[in-house]
Amino acid sequence: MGETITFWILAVVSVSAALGLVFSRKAVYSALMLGVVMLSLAVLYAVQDAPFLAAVQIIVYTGAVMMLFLFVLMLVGVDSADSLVETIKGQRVWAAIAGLGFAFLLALGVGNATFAAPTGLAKATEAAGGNVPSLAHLIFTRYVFAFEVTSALLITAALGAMVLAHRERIRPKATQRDLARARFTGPQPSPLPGPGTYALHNAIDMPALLPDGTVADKSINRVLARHEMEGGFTPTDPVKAALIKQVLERDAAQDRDSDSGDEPVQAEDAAPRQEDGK
Amino acid sequence: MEPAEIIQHSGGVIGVSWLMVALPLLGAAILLLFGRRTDRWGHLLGVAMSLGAFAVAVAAFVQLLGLPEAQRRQGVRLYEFIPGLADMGLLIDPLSISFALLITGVGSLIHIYSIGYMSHDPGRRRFFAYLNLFVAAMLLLVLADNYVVLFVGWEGVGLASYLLIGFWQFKPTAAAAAKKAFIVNRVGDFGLLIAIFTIWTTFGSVAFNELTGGAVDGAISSGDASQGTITAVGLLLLLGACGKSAQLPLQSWLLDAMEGPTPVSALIHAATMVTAGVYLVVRSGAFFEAAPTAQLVVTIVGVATLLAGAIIGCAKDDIKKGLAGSTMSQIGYMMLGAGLGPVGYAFAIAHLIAHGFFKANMFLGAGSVMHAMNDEVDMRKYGGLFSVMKVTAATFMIGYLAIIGFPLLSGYFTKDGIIETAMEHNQILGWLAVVGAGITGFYMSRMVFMTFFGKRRWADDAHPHESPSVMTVPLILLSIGSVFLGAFLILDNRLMRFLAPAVGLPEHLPGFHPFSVPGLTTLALVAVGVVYAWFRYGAAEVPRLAPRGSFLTTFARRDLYGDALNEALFMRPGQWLARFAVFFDNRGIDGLVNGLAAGIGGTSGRLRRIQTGYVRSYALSILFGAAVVVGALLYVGNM
Amino acid sequence: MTTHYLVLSALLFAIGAIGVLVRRNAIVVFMCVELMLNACNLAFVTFARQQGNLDGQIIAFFVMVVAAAEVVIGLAIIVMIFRTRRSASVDDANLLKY
Amino acid sequence: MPWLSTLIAVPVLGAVGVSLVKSDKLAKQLALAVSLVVLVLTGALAYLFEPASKERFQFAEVYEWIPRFGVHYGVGVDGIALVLIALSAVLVPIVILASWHDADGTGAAAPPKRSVKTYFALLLVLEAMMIGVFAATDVFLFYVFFEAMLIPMYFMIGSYGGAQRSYAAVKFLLYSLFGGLLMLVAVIALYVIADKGTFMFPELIGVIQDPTTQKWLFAGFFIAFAVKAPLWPFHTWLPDAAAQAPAGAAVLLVGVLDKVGTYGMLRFCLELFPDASKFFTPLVIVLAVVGIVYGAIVAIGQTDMKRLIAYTSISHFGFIALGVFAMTKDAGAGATLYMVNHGFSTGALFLVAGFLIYRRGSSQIADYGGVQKVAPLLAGTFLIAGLSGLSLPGLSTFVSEFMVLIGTFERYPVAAIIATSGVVLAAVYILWMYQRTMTGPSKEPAHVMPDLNWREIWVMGPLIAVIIAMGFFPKPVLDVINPAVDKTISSVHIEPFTPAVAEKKGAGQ
Repeated sequence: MGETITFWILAVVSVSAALGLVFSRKAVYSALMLGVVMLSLAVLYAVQDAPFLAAVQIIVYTGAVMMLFLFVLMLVGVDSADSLVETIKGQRVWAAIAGLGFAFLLALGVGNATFAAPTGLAKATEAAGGNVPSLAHLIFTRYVFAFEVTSALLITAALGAMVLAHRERIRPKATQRDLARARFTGPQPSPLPGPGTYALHNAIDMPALLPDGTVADKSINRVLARHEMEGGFTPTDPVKAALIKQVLERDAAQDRDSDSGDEPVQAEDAAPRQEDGK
Repeated sequence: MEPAEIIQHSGGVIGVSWLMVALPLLGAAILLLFGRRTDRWGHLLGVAMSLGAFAVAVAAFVQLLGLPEAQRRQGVRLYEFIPGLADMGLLIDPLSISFALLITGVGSLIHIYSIGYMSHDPGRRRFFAYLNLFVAAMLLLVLADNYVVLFVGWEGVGLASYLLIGFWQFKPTAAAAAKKAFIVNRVGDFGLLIAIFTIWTTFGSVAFNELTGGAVDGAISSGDASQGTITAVGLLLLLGACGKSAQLPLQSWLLDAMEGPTPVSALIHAATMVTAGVYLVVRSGAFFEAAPTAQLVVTIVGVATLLAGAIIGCAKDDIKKGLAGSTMSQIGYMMLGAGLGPVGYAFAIAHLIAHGFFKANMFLGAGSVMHAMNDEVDMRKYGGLFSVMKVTAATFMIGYLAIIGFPLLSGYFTKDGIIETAMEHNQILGWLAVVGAGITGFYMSRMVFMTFFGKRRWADDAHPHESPSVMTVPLILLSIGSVFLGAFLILDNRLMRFLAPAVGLPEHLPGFHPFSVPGLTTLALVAVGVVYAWFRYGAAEVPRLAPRGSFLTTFARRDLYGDALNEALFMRPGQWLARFAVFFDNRGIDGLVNGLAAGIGGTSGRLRRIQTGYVRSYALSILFGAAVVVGALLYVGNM
Repeated sequence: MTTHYLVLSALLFAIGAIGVLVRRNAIVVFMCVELMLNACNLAFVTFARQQGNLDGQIIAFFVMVVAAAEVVIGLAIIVMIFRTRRSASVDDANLLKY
Repeated sequence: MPWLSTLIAVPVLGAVGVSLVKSDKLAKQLALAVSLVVLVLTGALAYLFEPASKERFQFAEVYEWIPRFGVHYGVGVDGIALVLIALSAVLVPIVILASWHDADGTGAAAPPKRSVKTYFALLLVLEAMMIGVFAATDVFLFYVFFEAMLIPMYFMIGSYGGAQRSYAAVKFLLYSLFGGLLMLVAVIALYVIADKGTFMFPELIGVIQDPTTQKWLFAGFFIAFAVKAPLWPFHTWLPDAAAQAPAGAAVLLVGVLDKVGTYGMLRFCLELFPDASKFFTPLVIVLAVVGIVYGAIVAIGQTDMKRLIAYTSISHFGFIALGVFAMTKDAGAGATLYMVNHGFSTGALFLVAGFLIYRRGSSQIADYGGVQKVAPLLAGTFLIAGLSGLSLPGLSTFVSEFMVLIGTFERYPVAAIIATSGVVLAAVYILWMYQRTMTGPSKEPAHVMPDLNWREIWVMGPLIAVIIAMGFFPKPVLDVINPAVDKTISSVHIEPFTPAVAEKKGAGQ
């Protein structure tokens, strides 16, 4: 009776935690949910005559593995939430169908089988005198080879992790000298004109004026400008609108000259290039 | 009397009669293999080889005459050609030796003439090589003792003709004419080949001595061969003959063949090769005599061609083409004769030999004129040449008189014989042949009047002169033959009796009736033709540019629309078919294959898209797989 | 009772599988894999008791060990990928395609 | 002495040697020397061969190869195989000499320089394969050589060919593999159904009796051979492959490799499956006749010299297949002789075309004209090669074509008559090509189109000599072929041909 109650409580807990693991947006929550599942399972192991495994489950899994997960989460960025928009067409539907179908089939299989009352492990552990000694006996006799191989695996994994996680600097760190040289060999040694240098307006989408009063092309954010023109958001200020239009026309002329690619792509490209330049 | 049996023999000159073929062949081989090194003396070698063959032919002829009639068919077996099918063997009998004499005799004269005619041509050595090759092939044709070897020679002369018509290959017209000649000839050869196949499958042999009249009759009477088979053989042989002899409907190549040098026209396209068809029909007499239908077709083809050739000859301003039309017409007479049985054979062969002389004579004369007139061939630019080249003109006139059948000259006897024999067989054919003779009188006179008489219509830079003696001597010799040969061969039925061992002898030997109705009518019609030609071309002014003429003139000028017909019926559809076949091959068959490949490629390309690179898609398919496995296990477990 | 444990195990396994299929964050995917492994372990332990045989527990033990090794390597790889790509989304690593 | 094994081994060792030497020039000379050694050995073999011998296969060698499946290394020759081996042995030195500069990267088209040693090594390997395939008396060994032949040829087309070489090479390989795999299925099925525990050809004759089985196995073999030969409508790979391959490789491809197809029909299809052969004869004859006429018509419409020659070969392969399936002695012997003659005649045509293309850098007919004026020797050899392509009497192809046609006429007159029309079409395609390329006013000055040099004369001379000699005196070759063909035909158990007037033969008057 006690086992049944334990089971039903833990089953509900573990299944809901598993669902939480799958459906929570933040990875940290998922990790915590996994911890809950593991702990529940540890209890279920203990209930099922496997005290050693229950301990190992708590120590190794919940203690070590979960900590590792959390560390990595820290490294990757703990506060980022995943986008829940599915990009692969039909993936969710089919995943649900396949997963539930699979569960259904397994359940059907299990349900079809009729089990006698569990034999229990009392008899098996009797000879060695308890669960742990019995396991130890088996591990160091029948399964000794597998055990040794496992140990080799663990060592290898440890080494592998070190090798993989180690970051090697391939190129020397850029010195100030290098940066300066890169800047002066580039197309634009001086800073790009800031918006509004000689401006009457204090706005990012307002072109700067050069000392002679003409527009400084490079000071206009193309993305913003184009967006405004195409979206019909013409500035109320006629001077501003005229300036933006002038720049855009000049751009269009350049596009035609280079006649490569379609326009939207170039427009998108234009913005980062400008940023890099600055 | 039936033809005599062939005796295998190898004694005397007849035993080495293969030299007739071998000598010119050797000459050709030397001239071609050693190339420019033989340039200086190559023409002499060519002439020597031809004369050598002539000498062997004469010696063999003499030996043959010395034998009793029953032994006058001598076989010379050289070696096994195609085991089980045919031997390389020669047959020396009166028929073949007559041809051999004509070929080597006229051939040698034309060789000699060519020394002069081709003296300025850089390819003279090559020319003589081809001439020798021709003589060898032609001799193989007539000396062969079975159809397979005959076919070898048959195509050999075709090759020589191809090479010689296209001798000036840099002239596109010459190259095209050569090709045309070969291809049209091949159409005839197609018939000849199938005839040989049929003969082989019916009789199990292709050797002449097993294909006698008796064998053919025996096969028909025993039911081994149907009358239809024999008729088919006859018609197929006729198709072959038509190709080689430029008979309707395969006549179109001959006029174009005049692109070749004039000696070639004289030797191949007048005297010898084009008469091979007549030889074939006469040699295959056994089949034709057993197939009256085939014989009738032969005579119809002959008459049709003799009229067509004559009509074409009337409208040609090109002297060589005029002569070519005349050749067609004269071979039509021979074909007519060859379709009339043993009597006709003799007249046909006689006319053939006489024609060989007078037509070669006239062609060479025409060559001499052209030589003098800077290779001008348009008769409208001749006129009044008699006074400047007397020898050429005189010999040409003799040939002319011979061909129109001027009494007592060669043509008179031989053509008359054919006409009379035809008359006995079929009145319609006979009278048509008479009409043909009249037209002959007209067009030949037209040619003579336009060339040698009337006003001089020469080009400004023309300075005609008599040709050198190396050219005129052959002309004189040939004209002598043109005068006397007819009388010699026909009177006393000399040729008929000589040929008897080869082709058989008719029951009643025909007499010579100089004053029969057809004979007199022929003479009268010829006279009318000559007089009419005199009024049109002798007395009247000949315009330097051809007048447009009536519909009939155009009809004749365009070769009776033979070329147009060929073009419309064969060439255009053929080209269209070839284009379609290429299209079908590229788009149809290859398109199917490539389409299949493209289909598989496209399907793979689309299937490839399943590999999105997304691990999760792959995982999904793994899960599906696992579910299927579990399901299958359950299903199997529950079974 | 055994049936209950096994159905629970299947359910957890399926949830883990669905998680692997629908989540794009490599770390979460990894967690779901761990969940699936744990579900298996539960089944092993259940069967061990059912059969009265300790081998099931031994296997579960080995699974845990191997899972630990796997987590170590897997996380190291994730870290490395993240360093170069600034992303831990499994969909970004899709070069292995047609 | 193991003659045939030596014949196969010498070129293989030669190929290894050629690929090991340092200089290109030495490699060429070594390759030529090796091929000449093979030629001499083949000459000795032919000398020792006894046509009248009772043994079916002479110089036979049989060693176990895979005992588990009864696969043997079994070689031996009869007359048919001997003449084809001789054909290969004669052609290879000529091809080597003709290909002297093919891989050098010289020539008017300025092809890129490629490995010379590899090319000549491949040629020698190919020679070994060709000899092996004709000598094999074990069906499995035949299959192995049949497929192995493709590999050197694939590389020769694919790396040394013209602009479209990779397309052509892949098409060639896929087509051949398709056929080859069908044949493999049939070979295995033959082994299993025959249940003799061996692949040796002589022991498999007459084993398959069930008509349905015979038909299926026949189809497996026949399709492979029909693709290889190639018979209409499996032919479209050939024009591509032949047009793209370097001239020398094209010679071996069309001259020898494709003969394996018709050889296989004669040797395997007819003897192993006589009843099925008889059953399928109408179909095959229709295909052959269609191929003859169709190939000729398509050839007339070609604008590319090498493609034109390839299509003429399709027409000629129609003749060979017709001869094989007419199942008369004349046609069979004619077909076998045709295989040899066609190798020489088409080889000559391809080589002369290759010389032309080397000089001018184009295979388009329209790019030539008046060559005869500047290079008479070249034009002359081209004409002779062409004339042998149109079966002019006096040249070797005539004898074979005549025998095929007359033999076919004995049994299938209608097919023979239609096939004979190919004679006319042949004149059209050859002479028209000659007219367009060689005659007329010359298109280029003499220095662009030099006449044949001595090397090229040595290439063409022997070929033309063989063509003419065999045209007038085919008896020695026919004497070798005839007994073997008789044996093959007699194993089909078909009524031999007798002329209608058999009893009157020699009666005369």
